[in-house]
Amino acid sequence: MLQRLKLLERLQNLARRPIFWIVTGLFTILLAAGVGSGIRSMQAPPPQPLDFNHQVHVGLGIQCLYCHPGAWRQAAAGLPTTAKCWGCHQQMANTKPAQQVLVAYAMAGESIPWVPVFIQPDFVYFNHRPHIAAGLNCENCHGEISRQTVAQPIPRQNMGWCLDCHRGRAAGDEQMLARLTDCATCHR
Amino acid sequence: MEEHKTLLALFEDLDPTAAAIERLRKLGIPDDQMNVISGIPVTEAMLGRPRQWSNVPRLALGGSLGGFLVGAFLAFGAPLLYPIHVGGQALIPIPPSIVVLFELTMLGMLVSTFIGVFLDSYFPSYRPKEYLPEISDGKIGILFQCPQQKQAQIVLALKKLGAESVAPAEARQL
Amino acid sequence: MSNPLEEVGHKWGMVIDQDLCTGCQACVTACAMENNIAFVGEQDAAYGRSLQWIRVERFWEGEFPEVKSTPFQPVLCQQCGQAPCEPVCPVYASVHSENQQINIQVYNRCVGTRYCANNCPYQARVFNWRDYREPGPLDNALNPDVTVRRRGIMEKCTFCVQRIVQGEDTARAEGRQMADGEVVPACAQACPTEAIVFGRLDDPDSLVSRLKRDGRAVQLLEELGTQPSVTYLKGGSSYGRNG
Amino acid sequence: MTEKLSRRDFLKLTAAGAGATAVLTGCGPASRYVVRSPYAEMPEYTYNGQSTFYATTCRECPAGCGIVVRTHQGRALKIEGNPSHPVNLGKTCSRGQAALQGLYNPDRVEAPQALAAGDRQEIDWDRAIRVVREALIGNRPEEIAFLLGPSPDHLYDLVSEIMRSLGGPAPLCYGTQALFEARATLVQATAQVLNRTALPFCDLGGSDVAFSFGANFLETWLSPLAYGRGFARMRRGQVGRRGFLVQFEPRLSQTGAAADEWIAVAPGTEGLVALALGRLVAEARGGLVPAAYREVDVATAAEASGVPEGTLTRLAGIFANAEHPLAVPGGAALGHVNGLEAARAVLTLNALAGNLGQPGGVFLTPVPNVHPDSRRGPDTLVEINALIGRMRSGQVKALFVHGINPAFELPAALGFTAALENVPQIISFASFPDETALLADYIFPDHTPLESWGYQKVRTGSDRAALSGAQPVVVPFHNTRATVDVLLAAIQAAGGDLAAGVPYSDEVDFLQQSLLTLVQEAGNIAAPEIRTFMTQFQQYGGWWAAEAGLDAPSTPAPLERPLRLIEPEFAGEGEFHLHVYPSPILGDGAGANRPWLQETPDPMTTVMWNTWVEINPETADELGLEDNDVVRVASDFGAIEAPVYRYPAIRRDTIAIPFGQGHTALGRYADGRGANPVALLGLKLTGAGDLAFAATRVRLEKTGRTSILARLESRIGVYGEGLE
Amino acid sequence: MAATAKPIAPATHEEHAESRQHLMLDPRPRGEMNAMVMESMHTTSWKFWGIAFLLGIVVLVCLFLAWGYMISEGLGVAGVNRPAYWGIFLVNTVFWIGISHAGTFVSALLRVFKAEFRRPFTRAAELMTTFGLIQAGLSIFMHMGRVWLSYWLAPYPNARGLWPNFHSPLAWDFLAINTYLLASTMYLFLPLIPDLAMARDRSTGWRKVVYRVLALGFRGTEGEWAHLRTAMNIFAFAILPVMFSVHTIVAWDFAAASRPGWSSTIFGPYFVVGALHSGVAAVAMVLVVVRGTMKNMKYFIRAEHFDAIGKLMLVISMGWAYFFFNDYLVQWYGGDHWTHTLLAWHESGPLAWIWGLMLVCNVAVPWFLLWNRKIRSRPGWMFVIGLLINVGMWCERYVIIPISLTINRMPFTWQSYRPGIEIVLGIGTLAFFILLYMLASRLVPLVPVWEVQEGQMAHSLRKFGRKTVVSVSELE
Repeated sequence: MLQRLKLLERLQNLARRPIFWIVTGLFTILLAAGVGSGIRSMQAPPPQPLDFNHQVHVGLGIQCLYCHPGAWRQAAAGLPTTAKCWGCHQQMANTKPAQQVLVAYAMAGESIPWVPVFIQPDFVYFNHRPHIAAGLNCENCHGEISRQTVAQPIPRQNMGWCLDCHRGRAAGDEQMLARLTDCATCHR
Repeated sequence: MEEHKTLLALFEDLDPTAAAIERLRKLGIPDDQMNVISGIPVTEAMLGRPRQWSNVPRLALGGSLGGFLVGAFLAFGAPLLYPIHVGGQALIPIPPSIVVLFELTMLGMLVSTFIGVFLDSYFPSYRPKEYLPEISDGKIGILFQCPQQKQAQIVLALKKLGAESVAPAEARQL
Repeated sequence: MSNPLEEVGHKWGMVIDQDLCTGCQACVTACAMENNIAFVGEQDAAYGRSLQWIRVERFWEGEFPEVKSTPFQPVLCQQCGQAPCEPVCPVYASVHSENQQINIQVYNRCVGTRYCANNCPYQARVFNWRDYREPGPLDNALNPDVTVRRRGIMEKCTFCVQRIVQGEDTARAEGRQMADGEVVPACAQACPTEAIVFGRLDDPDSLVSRLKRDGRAVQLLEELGTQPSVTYLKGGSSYGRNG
Repeated sequence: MTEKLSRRDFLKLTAAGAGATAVLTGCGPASRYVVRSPYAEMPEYTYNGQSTFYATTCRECPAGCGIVVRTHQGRALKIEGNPSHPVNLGKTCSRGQAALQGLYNPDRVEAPQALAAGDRQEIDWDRAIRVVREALIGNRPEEIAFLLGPSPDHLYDLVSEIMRSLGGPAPLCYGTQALFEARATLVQATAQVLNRTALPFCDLGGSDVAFSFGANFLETWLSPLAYGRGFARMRRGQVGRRGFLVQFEPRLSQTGAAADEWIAVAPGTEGLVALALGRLVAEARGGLVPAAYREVDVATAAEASGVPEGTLTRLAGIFANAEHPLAVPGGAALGHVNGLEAARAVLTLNALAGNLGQPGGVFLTPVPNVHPDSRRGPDTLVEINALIGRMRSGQVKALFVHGINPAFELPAALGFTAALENVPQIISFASFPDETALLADYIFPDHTPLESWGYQKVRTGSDRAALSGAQPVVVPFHNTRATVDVLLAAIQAAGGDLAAGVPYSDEVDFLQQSLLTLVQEAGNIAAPEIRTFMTQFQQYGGWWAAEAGLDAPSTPAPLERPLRLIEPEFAGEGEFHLHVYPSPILGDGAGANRPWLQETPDPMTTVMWNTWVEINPETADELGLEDNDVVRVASDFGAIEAPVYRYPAIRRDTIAIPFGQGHTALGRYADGRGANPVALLGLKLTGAGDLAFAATRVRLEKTGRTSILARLESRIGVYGEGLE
Repeated sequence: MAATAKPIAPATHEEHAESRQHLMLDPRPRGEMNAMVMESMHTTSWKFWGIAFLLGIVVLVCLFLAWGYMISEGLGVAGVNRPAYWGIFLVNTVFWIGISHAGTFVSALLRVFKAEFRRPFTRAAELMTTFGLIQAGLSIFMHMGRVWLSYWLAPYPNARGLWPNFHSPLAWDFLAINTYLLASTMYLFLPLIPDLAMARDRSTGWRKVVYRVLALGFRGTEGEWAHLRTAMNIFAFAILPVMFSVHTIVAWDFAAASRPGWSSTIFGPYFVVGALHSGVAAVAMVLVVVRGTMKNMKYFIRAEHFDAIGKLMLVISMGWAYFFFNDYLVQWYGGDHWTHTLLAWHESGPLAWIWGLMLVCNVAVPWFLLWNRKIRSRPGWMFVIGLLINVGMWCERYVIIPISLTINRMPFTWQSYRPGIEIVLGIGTLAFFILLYMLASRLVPLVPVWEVQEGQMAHSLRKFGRKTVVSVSELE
């Protein structure tokens, strides 16, 4: 009985031993790592079939709209077809590994299975056209892609992120605010 | 400074307890060095003790004010953060706001009352304390500090008044 | 000249001429095809769980042989100006669009309390009682402009808001005003007798505005003060050669 | 550079994506690693995320409406009406809308199949073409039979040409849809009264009073969308005069419900009522009663039809006083042994009204000048019966079936299924595993209409000559092949005279050659040569004459011939007339495998997913029948079981059953659902040799079981159940 | 005056024998009462564990497995349809909230009004409040189509920038029920602290640890008592309006809707009285079970208590009948076509028997039986009557929710409601309630000993001429 009575004290004793803290600490670290990697996987750039170097291409003076021409007139910006890539690359020596991958796709006449980086949930109907029409630059939403190699997602690009910008642009204009914060603008 | 010792006197009934307190006071133990421990809520008036000060009502008032403010934020502030119109009703309709204000005021009041008990009574505290399990069996204890030299005299006086036991109080694990 | 790019806010409305409605259900099927409405199967359909956003009502009058069905009445969400469904949603899933002056249901926000459906006097809302998934390859025909709803979500007629938004965007992109009849929902588009007319009520010259001023115009459950955007043209179906 | 989702990804994105993502709404999109494959090379007319619209023809019924199909990244998404098409002017019906569920039906025949040792095995198309070639040249021409659907399309024209070239019998075209429309009977009556073998067109839109004798023109009859448009125009009225429609039929149809008055005539007496009305109209007009009506006795007609004389007189007054009166014959009124005479009586009523070729009257639709030697109307049951006889006696060695499902559609009493056993080689071109296809030795699946080329002649419904064009809106979804291509490939493989007589390289070539005659005609397409013509033909969704115009009938004085009606006769014994009508939603039953058609409520009963027996509530009370009681309906020819629907608007001596369900095949949505009323039909014929489908008598028996009908309407709210 | 109230006179004295029927006049030493209560908690037969095990299985299967199945399949497995969008889940929600009203009512209202008979069973009633609210909360979550998103009801800053819609009565409900659940749990805990300390002083082993933790170090010093007393007073007064608001808001869920039969201004008080009706009846049932199955409880719970509860039940039944008639009359007199159809549907529709059963159980049974003191004093009778009243009140909610929902302003959509998995889940919640209560009865002193002792101290007998009467003094 007496021994049982000391349960609390034994717990207290246990708490004084280093092994307890080591085990607890390890467990916490593991848990946090799990959560962290889960969140990271949401925000990290996905692996792409080939490491497309945005920086180089932009540096060569190629406009965003050359490869993503949908942005200025429709909802989806679009990804370039293999034929478009090959249009330029067939005129050069493709020595880098990424270029080799492109060559393989182009020779096989297959499409490159890109993994989209900036994606929204399926119930969000994003349309590029009005954003470009409103004078936004690609960098406003996509970040400094021109300094990145493989495109990187922007963390926490969520509804509040969209709304902040919408509200800012509609500041003082009641009608515009109504349109830009209307649920049906993005959800249908 | 004199040496002080903490004693716990146990009584069966209310009347001897009251008398004992009176006696202690006469023996020079001030009220603030005494405490009564009992198994039922014995009011201070029964024993002729000074009235206990409680912060609980104040905390309750403060809590209800806090709750009211939170309610006011939810009712009047939140709709302005993202104005969404529904059913042709005003953005901030008064009658529903009253409901929100009421509920949050009451929530604030009750939660702060509860917390007030914890704060005022220093709950929870699991440190060893001077206590005897007989108290929850209906005995009334007087916990007091007395100067070393008066100890024998006081014990004798209390025993005379009907104390079941007067012993140095030992802090023990409850 | 006002800049059409800055022009916002339309009040969309519909007029349904019951004298022209033949009850053919084309609107029902067209709506289902446009809006990714799932079919529920016989058992659930028998139990009041079918998901049609528009239904054609008919009752009976008289006894045989003088019996006649009452004029067919397509009932869809009336897109109330003061919608009873809106304020009761605890999470703002059923809200009023300031922009289109319609009532929209934000599927992804819906938590499924079904209060809105209870409070809808027109019973125009339907609920996804199960995951009514369309087996492949039927899902190839799903409209990418409309969210596919899963179980536990309330849905209802949206006046084909995806078409409205797209139409507005197109007009804005082309720097012009929208023409009357440029945007029609699937039901009005299919209706063989053009009993369903859709357009802007804020434009007094639109067909729908002119029809709304007709002497036969009534609104469902007008007495509730819900200010529906759907108007019915009644009457003219008795003998009335000069109805 | 289009993002083209693979089909699997599309599944992920839509069905699962919307779901799974919603769970993690706060955390970000769950479809993180969706792969998007852009095109390797961008196809023509395809833009990122933008829809492409293709004009084609709806093939869900023979009307030939023009449709525009919205496609998106290679998938067909939505069917919309073709606004410039003269038949439907941009409108669609339920069946047209649901055609996508045929294209993407999960139960299609995905590849050619051969029956081997009772087992179905996939084969390749080379073998299929060899089989067709053998069937065409390995048999004597008279041993080959083609059984086609009722649509006047390019396949019919090609097969006609092939059989002519071979020297075999002309293909038969038939279908229950045409049967229930009483097409053959109507065509013959038109030939007799209006002097042309064609379907009449009744200009409802121009009339102010229309009497419809059994014609359910708002549901399935001939061209529902064209007639629906006419109905709307009539209702809107010319100058503030709202048109007035009276429907004569024993069971209130959807058309009757939309009409202003419904007259519940006894089955088989519609013609009698038309005659009586004719006489009364003539009398009301004053002057001499024309010879046609001299022998008509109004009192007898009133007695036989159950319509009071007073009602007849009143209606005759309305008809006589109308500016543009119109009488429409069709449907069950013509499905009696006196159906041909009834049709003549109704058409004569128009002659009496003097509206032939007048606005609001009866017209004949000019036919576009494409293969003008093809037959004009569907064949009759007599010809089908002859075919079955030949099959039974082993004279048919190879039977080709396309566009019709005879094992389901033909009355069981004909014995088609049994006769099939004596046919050594049955080749079905069905896209779906229907009843006939499952009995066939080979299934060489055709594309579904939305994947197909073609044209279809507009028989009636348009205001001008029109040829509706069809083109594929998506690439074929399965390993199917156009029947025309299969036949042409087989013929080329056969070579010889046959190949010389049918000189087409493939389907498109056949179409182009067929359309050559139209290039010079004044129409919507102005093109100097066939290639441009073809492009515009695809663009417009067909060819139609530049000017609106219909032919006025040249009548050899129909009023001068006395009209007589034989007594209606009925097949079999029983206390009820059986009124079978095609389901307005499922049509000839081919729609039963479209889940959304199954779930679209029947317009009158709001029942979904099942077959029901409509019975007058008073009669039901006498028999002790409640809603949902399963009854056994038996005729001398067969029996089916179905739940009761107490239908307030049907004669007490009649029960009605919709046709369209009762499949024993055709995939998961149709199989085993409801009952097929053609099992009940007797084999009485109309004067035109077609089946008198409304002339069967049946008996009812309670089975004691109940089966709940899925109906949209509330039995409490509509019929007050539980509230009395 | 004695800290341990002593018998006023020897028990053999005839005049006082009658008065010793009252718990307050039949005092026993505190130590003895403590021992009795402790014994009642610790005496557990195999039957108890058997039943608890069975209930555990029922809870596992009928509540958690069935709910999991429903979540994965969707609400289609339940009987809800159009137009009966709300079904037994909300019937159960209202029912359990009603049950939960008993605890607060008995404990707080009777404390405020110093109704002395409350003393031995306040704790039993308060436990019902908390456990009943848990069932109500579970039921309302079951009802939701996407329960996994129910946190969106809570007002907190989030990435979407959205707050709950406080126009919605359901949002009020969320606030009110949470407030009430928190408040009633705190109100259960505060008076429990001294009893936990008592239990701590008398137990060993793991129980000692549990009680030590729960008792928070309470000794019973003057300060501790003073804070506790103050807090309990505040709670007793403040929790009453919360209680009223909770059920009124539940009533507003219906009354605020624009539906025939629902849109009634009297629904608030009508629902509150209905809640008390079922709640007090449930208290009676629980007390019968506690008294019958737990050791030493016959001393604490006596015929006088059932008598008092019976009187309460009778009065509340009359109140319920008054409100029902009021609602009915007004609907009948001034209602439109739809309301009249609805009344006809209630009274003569296929489920009219439920409507009839409601009236019999809620009105006829209490009125015909509870006027009789003998019946009131018999636990068996009280159990049956309490059960019937609860059945009746459940029927009332069933009539108001699914049956009324059949009738709306669009007759084309009227459909009857046929329960599905709701029944199983309802059984699950009932079993969960009983299981929680059973487990709590082994851990929580069901009788607030210090309150009983306090009452016994305050009671005395006084002679008025030849008659001896009970007098109560105010200790505070």
